[in-house]
Amino acid sequence: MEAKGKIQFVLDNKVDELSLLSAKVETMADLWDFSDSQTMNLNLVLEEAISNILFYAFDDDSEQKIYLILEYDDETLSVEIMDSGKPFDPTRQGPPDITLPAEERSIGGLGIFLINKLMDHVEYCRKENMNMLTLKKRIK
Amino acid sequence: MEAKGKIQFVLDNKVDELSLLSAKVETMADLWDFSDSQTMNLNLVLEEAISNILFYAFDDDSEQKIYLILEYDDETLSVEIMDSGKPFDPTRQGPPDITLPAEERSIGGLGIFLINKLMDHVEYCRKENMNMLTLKKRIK
Amino acid sequence: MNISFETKSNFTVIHLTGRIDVTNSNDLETELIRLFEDDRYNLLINCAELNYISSSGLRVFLLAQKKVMAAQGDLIICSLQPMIREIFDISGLSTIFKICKSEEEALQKI
Amino acid sequence: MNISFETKSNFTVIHLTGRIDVTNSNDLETELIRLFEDDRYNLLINCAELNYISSSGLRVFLLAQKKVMAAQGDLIICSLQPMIREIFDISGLSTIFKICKSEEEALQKI
Ligand SMILES: Nc1ncnc2c1ncn2[C@@H]1O[C@H](COP(=O)(O)OP(=O)(O)O)[C@@H](O)[C@H]1O
Ligand SMILES: Nc1ncnc2c1ncn2[C@@H]1O[C@H](COP(=O)(O)OP(=O)(O)O)[C@@H](O)[C@H]1O
Repeated sequence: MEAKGKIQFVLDNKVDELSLLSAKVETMADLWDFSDSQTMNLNLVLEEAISNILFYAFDDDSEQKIYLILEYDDETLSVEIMDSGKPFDPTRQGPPDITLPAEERSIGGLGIFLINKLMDHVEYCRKENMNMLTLKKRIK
Repeated sequence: MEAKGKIQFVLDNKVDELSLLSAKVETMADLWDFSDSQTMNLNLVLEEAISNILFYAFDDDSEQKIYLILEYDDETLSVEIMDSGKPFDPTRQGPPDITLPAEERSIGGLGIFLINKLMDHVEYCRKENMNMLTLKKRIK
Repeated sequence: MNISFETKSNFTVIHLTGRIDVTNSNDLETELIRLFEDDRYNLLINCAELNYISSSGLRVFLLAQKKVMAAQGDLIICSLQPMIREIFDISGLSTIFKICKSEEEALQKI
Repeated sequence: MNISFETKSNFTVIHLTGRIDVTNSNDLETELIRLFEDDRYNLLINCAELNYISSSGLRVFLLAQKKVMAAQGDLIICSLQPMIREIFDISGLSTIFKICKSEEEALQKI
């Protein structure tokens, strides 16, 4: 049996939503027969992208919605994340220097780097006052 | 968090596929926060409809594909089942007489009846040499 | 599905666990027919652990009821989960079978 | 995530179980800082049961490494699952940490 499809999530801008989401994503990954490693990487990428929105996109602590679409079709996983926070283009973020010795390495700044490394394709656009991040990965 | 979406399955015309499918359907129902009873009813309806295709739609034992789409959106569950078997319109099947005493009741013929009872809307059409059955149910 | 048997008074208590669907309803039918061949027509089917049934399972229950009635035995179904009970109700089977809330209630009625 | 401690030779062995993500990496940081306040700078982190880590977890590991180095202690990570090891590799952390295949191997090296 072969399964493909598309799921839309609407999340509140609260950190707790990430735990709920990771369980739902495992469910989807199971349906699509992803390996444990593929599932972890998907959850990791989603956590990095969405936690950045939670931490940096909004200046006040107003209630906001984050829109997420997961789609698996033709052996390609597509992720779309939309938020109405301040404009931010992660594809313009320079990579951290991961060759530095421990003493000199910054302890942050790995999130966007990992997204880029784990996905095949990362695209950003600003559309109707929304940040729209599209990620793609060939699976299998 | 709110989840909605659409999943397409392609099944072979083998009874074993029903066991695989029921696990995948439970996964989806979990994602959509269906109750145990809603989940069982969905699996029951799918089993009835698909086993009828397996048993009656094809005269030879050739390999065939059955297409299934599950969609949950706006509190409505939609199911679409397509097969290339002989034309058969289940909406024209009269209901069994469920008031008969045990001695006189036929032991079969409950499948289509249960589909009709458990879903809000059942529609059939024949399209491009395919049987297309559409089922809808308001959930929540 | 798992099927286990137990004898209480002159009844065979049958515990059904899991799912009865089109892939395994034949196994249940085979087990019941084995009981009938043994002349055991007093059956109490405990469904506390049964969490799925489709028309193929209902078909076997109905078949058993017919055989039991023909042999003047007794068939009682107990401990149906509400969602399974709903399927029995919809199918008009709740009036055909003797249905009890619990195994205790069923054993008292015998 | 579950964190448990054990003392072996002059090392504190830390067993991490489950997930380290942005919702709980602070808890791990708190526990490690507690060890440092106790002057325990020889740490062996056993990750056999760790099945998820994100950058927030890596951040805590890196912070621990810095503190351990400053205090001339020793930090060893062992038993990484392959998928977690991959994240360490990608992040350039495999060259920063002492990583051992198993707890036995790590304890021999001490
Ligand atoms: N949605 C966003 N809006 C504004 N700034 C952002 C956003 N996402 C990331 N940033 C900035 O990019 C930096 C790097 O992000 P990241 O690679 O995820 O690492 P970290 O979150 O650990 O700093 C952040 O520190 C933040 O300054
Ligand atoms: N896809 C199909 N093609 C042809 N005939 C069918 C199909 N589905 C059902 N039927 C006919 O309709 C009858 C009633 O089906 P159903 O209500 O599911 O009960 P049962 O399968 O127990 O007979 C079947 O016995 C069969 O003759």
